[in-house]
Amino acid sequence: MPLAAWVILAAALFSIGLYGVTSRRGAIGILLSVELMANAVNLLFISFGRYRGDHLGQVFTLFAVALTVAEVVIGLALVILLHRVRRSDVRVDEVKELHG
Amino acid sequence: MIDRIAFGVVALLLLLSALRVVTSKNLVHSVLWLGLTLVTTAGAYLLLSAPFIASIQILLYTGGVITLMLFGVMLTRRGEDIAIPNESSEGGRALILSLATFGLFTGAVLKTPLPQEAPPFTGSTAELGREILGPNLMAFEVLSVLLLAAMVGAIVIARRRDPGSQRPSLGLRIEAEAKSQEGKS
Amino acid sequence: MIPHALLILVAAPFVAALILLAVPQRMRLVTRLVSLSAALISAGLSVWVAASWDMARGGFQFDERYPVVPSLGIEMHLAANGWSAALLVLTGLIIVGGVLASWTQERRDQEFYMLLLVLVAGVFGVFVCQDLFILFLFYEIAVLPMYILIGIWGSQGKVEPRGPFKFVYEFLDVGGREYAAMKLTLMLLVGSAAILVAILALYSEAGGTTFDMIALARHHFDPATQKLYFPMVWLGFGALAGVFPFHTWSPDGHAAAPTAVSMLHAGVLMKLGAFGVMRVGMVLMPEGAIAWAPIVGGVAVINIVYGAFGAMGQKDLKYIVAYSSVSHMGVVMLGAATLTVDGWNGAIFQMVAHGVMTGLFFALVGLIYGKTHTRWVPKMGGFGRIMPGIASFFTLASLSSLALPGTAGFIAELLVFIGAWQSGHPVWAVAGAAGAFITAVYVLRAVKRIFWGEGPSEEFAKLGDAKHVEWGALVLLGAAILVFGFWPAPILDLIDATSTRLVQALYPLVLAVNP
Amino acid sequence: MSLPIELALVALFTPAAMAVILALVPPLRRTGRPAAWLSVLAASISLGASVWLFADQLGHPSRDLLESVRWLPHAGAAMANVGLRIDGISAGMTLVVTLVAFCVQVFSLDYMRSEPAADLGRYFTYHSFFIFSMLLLVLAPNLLQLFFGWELVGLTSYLLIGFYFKKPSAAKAAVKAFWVTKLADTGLLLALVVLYTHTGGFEWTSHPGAEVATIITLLLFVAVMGKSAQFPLHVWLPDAMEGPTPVSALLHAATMVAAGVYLIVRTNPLFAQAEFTREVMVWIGSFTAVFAAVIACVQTDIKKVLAYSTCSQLGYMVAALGAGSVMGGYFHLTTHAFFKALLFLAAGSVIHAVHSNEMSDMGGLWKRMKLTTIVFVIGSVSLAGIPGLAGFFSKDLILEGMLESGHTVPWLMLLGAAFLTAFYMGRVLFTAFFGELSEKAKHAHEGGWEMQLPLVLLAIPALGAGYFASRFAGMWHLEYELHLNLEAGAASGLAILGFAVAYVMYGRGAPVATPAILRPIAKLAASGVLDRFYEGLYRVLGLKLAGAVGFFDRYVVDGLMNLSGYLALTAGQKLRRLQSGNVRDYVFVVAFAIFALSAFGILR
Repeated sequence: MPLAAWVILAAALFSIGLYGVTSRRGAIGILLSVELMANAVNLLFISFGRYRGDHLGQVFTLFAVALTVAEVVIGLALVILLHRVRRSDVRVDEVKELHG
Repeated sequence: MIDRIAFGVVALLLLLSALRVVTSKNLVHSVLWLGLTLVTTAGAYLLLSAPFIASIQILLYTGGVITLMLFGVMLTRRGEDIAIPNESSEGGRALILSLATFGLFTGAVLKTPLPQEAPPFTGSTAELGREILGPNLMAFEVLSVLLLAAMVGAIVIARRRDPGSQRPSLGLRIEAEAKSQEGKS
Repeated sequence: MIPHALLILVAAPFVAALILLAVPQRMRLVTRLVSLSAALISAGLSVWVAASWDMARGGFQFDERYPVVPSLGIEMHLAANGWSAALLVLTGLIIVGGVLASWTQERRDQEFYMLLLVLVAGVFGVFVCQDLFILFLFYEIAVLPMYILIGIWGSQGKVEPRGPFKFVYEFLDVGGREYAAMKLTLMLLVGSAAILVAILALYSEAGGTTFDMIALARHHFDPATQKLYFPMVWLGFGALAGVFPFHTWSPDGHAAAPTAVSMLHAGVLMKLGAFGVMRVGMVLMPEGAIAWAPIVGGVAVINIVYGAFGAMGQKDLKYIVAYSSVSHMGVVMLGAATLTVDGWNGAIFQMVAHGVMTGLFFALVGLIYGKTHTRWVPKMGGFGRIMPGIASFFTLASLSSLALPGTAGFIAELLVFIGAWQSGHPVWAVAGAAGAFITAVYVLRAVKRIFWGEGPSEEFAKLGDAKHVEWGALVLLGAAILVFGFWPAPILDLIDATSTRLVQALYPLVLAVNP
Repeated sequence: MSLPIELALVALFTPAAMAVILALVPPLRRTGRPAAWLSVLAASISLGASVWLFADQLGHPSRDLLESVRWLPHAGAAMANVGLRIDGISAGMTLVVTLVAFCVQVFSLDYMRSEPAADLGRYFTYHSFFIFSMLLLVLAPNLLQLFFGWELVGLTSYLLIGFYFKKPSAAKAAVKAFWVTKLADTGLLLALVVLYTHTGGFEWTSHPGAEVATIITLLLFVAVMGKSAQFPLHVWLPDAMEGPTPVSALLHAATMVAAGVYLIVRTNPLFAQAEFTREVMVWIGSFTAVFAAVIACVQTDIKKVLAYSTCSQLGYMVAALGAGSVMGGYFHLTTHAFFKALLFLAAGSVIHAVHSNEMSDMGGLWKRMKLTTIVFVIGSVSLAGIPGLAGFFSKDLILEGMLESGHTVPWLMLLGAAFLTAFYMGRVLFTAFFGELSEKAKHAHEGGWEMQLPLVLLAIPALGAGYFASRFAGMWHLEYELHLNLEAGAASGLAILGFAVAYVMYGRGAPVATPAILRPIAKLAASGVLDRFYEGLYRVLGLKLAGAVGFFDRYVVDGLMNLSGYLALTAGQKLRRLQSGNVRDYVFVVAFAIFALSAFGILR
């Protein structure tokens, strides 16, 4: 089983996530896509770690997973807050307070 | 041979579910498809001889994150309807960008000499545990602080009132501010 | 021997500014007395430094060193050469005059005095600091308070949109005090950026161990490097000296600024620029200076003649004086560009002479404006009748401006023109002399319009002459013009001792380039 | 310090001290007459010292004293000194200056009586300062100090012409005088620069080489043309008559305008090296002498006549110096100082009596003002060069010098001027002092003793100074001999002829009409071609150009500066659109940046 296969799979997953991030309008949709991308990276860590033959990749992945969870928590909190402010679907292209 | 078939199945499932995550019209569906993606990834971890991470993946992600997401989705909707729109737009530029990225990465991978076969794996979960709490203890502890901070932050942002005071919470104050801005404009 | 004389000299205005923080706002007299005593301490020490500077020993005296960042070779190295001593005296005179001239400043007077003192501390610092890095720091301390001083206490003007860039004038609020303050600050800061680059380049070229100018002067920089960085220093500092075409901040700035600020700015701050060009540019990069001297001198001549014509074309009294400053700073730069002893003596002496003269001018303009609430010359006339004292001092300043013997301006211009002829550029001398004549035309015209002839018109008929404290600044500066004009030796000897030494170091190089 | 130096210091600094005291103590100055008397006191002390100095010098004719201190440093040594130089030339001039100044101050005591006290104090302050400045010039040991005094007398001239500063015409005249002389003084300034550059000093005894000497002397001569009112820079002098008449007598007839001639006398060692410059001087001097004399013939204002006459006589002196007759030039300077001051003061006395400058308002004054008429006649006759009086000796010396140096045409021109001089003086005499008593002159009477004393004092040298010519000459190592030959006779004859013509035309109480042949000139003079030329120059080259520069600076140079600001601001306006606030745009940019950076990293 060549390593390249795993890496390409991860790249595909990452690209799909990228597509989602750039095309979704809803905040939660973007959050989901970000999860996909993070997942792709985790997959890469594990793959490389496996082909290195040690635990390092897994250790990293563990930390990364924990971080992702934190990120999701904050992200969702923000979404809920925005929802309260706007009382509607949280569409990120309507949030423009920071425009120049 | 058997691992190649397993890889094929996992890859196929993974891509399919991921595509559905970003294309599904219904947000709830998207979340559920993401759940499938995450589970499939756990399968991939198993194939890569990382059972512990695979179990973490299922426990944390599939159990925690997906649940959270569903809560989030539900909390931000009033409607009785389970069909929550998850719109996309400007798909064109997104598609081009992601395809270009994919092409770039693939090209890079193919150009790089990577090992054809995995070396025999000798590790165990016990060793992983020692690794985490041994050389990487510092990072582990920092991470725990981070998680604590995230938890506190989430509560501060989302709750309604500071305990023991009549002052509205930060989130509510932002909300009020935004409303007054709207009133002005 | 007064210990730490230079440090006290520089720090006194600064400390006074801090003390003012603690003085209650309503105690106006205390505010003024604190400011005045700081000014007097500094001025007194300046005179002491100039008087006890050892002519026979020459070089740098009153050496004081306070390490700041030893690892980078930055230390606060204070020392005075003859130039510094002369310019310290000038600064002392102007700040005392400036404090007296703003005695009647009512609005937010405490902040005003604080900024004025901070500014003057920076000026003193530049003149005595021998460390490039700290010098730059002082330079900025001197320049930046101007922004606030003009922005808050300045006066408004309006410029009618015309000319090829009319749309620009319609877009910008040209002539307002914010505009003037902004323009001044931006132009000077662009200059500072160039200076900083050059300073850092010199620092690293010399091995990156010291910013000390005395040490750097011993290092021989590569001629190509000098030619590259000299124009940066020239234009960088030159922007403050009003070098054409970077002089346009000066008329607007001076016109918008309140009296004391104009006095300090035209009287002392513009000298910082010329002093910087000579002290940092020409002394540290002699070969660069030699290569660029024809251009520096040519631009200076443009300054002289162009500034004089510019002044002639103005009707606003402050603009007339401001353009005359541009013209006179041209004389300073011309003297510097001659790279001769007499030219340099003249340049530094012109700094002193012009400083005192223009300080007096702005004090008078402030007085006239304070009484008439107009600076529009065609509206005036016959003021000699109602304010004979002001008329006399104005005439005195005018005479110094047109370089009449007996005033400080004459000696400076004579020396500069001699230097110009010696350096092999007779055209410079002729153009400079022509500039002096044009100056005679416009200042006497102004005197005639303001003080002579029929009038004053009814609205001004009841105005009076200057009163009590107001005389202080006038008498001080007027006396200085005459004393320096009739007996320049005390100041000129100081200047000469330093110029001679520096030009001697320069002379072999000049010969090598231009035998 | 020797006695002459001390005397010179007293002569120099007594008026200076008085000027400083009067300037610095306004209450004293504003008392008026006390201040005036103090000033006269200072002037008399100065005069006494000068007389003593001169007498002392007569005892040691060839003495040349120099005392100086360092003034400007150069490379640790002296660049220029200030001090006193006492020899025959400066001692004589000192006496002339202090004597005339003293007379004029005394005269002013009465003449200016009706001025307000404060203005009177100011007037005498200027006068005291003038004596100091003029002596600074006269006693100068080098060209730099001479320039110093030169400019200071120019300043006092400006202040005194503008004494009635409330009068627009006076203000204008003062400023004009200053501008014209200052323009000319630029030449002197540059001469100083050249002299120093080539000789390392400001000494007029140096030998910089013929070429440089020519440049220096030409530059000096430009200054002389300004100060001594030579064509075409004479335009300020007639206007300068706006000042009080005693001022005209002192500054614009006797002493200050003669400073230019004095300068040439002093710097003669330099001029001796410059053939070309002297040639220029001869021609300009002669031309001015004739030109101004012609204009003097058509003036109706008595002061204007005298002013143009001064111009004309200065032309004599300049021409003489150009022809190498230093003695002639200098001697004429001295005698002219006496009789022209006398004439002006007498004219002042008349003006004081009839309250008008116009000759048509005078007439028959002989019947009311005997003394004034007598001294005016003495002055006129002396000026015209009638044998026996001071003017004859000096003028004769000049004409002789012209012939000796072979300048025949200029000699003829000067002869013509001599005729004209006698004619216009005769014209003044016959119309103003003889004939019918005019309306305004009916109540005329002599002034007080303050006015009469100076007239008498000045009449004496105007009569007899010529007999001291040989003593004068001896003091500065020159020979003087009176040659009574045909050429001298020609000049005297022409002068007598001039008076005769004037008598024929005006002697019988005819009005001050202009002679028919001079009408076109009168017209030309009235239209002021030269004045208009200068004014046009000033308006076009000065004001228009200044306006253009002002516009250029405000809207083009500054316009470019503002344009840069404008571009920065508008660029900011454009660029801020990029910060759209749309999160998805940001996301896209971030994603694209990731892609671009990866591409850069991978494909590099």
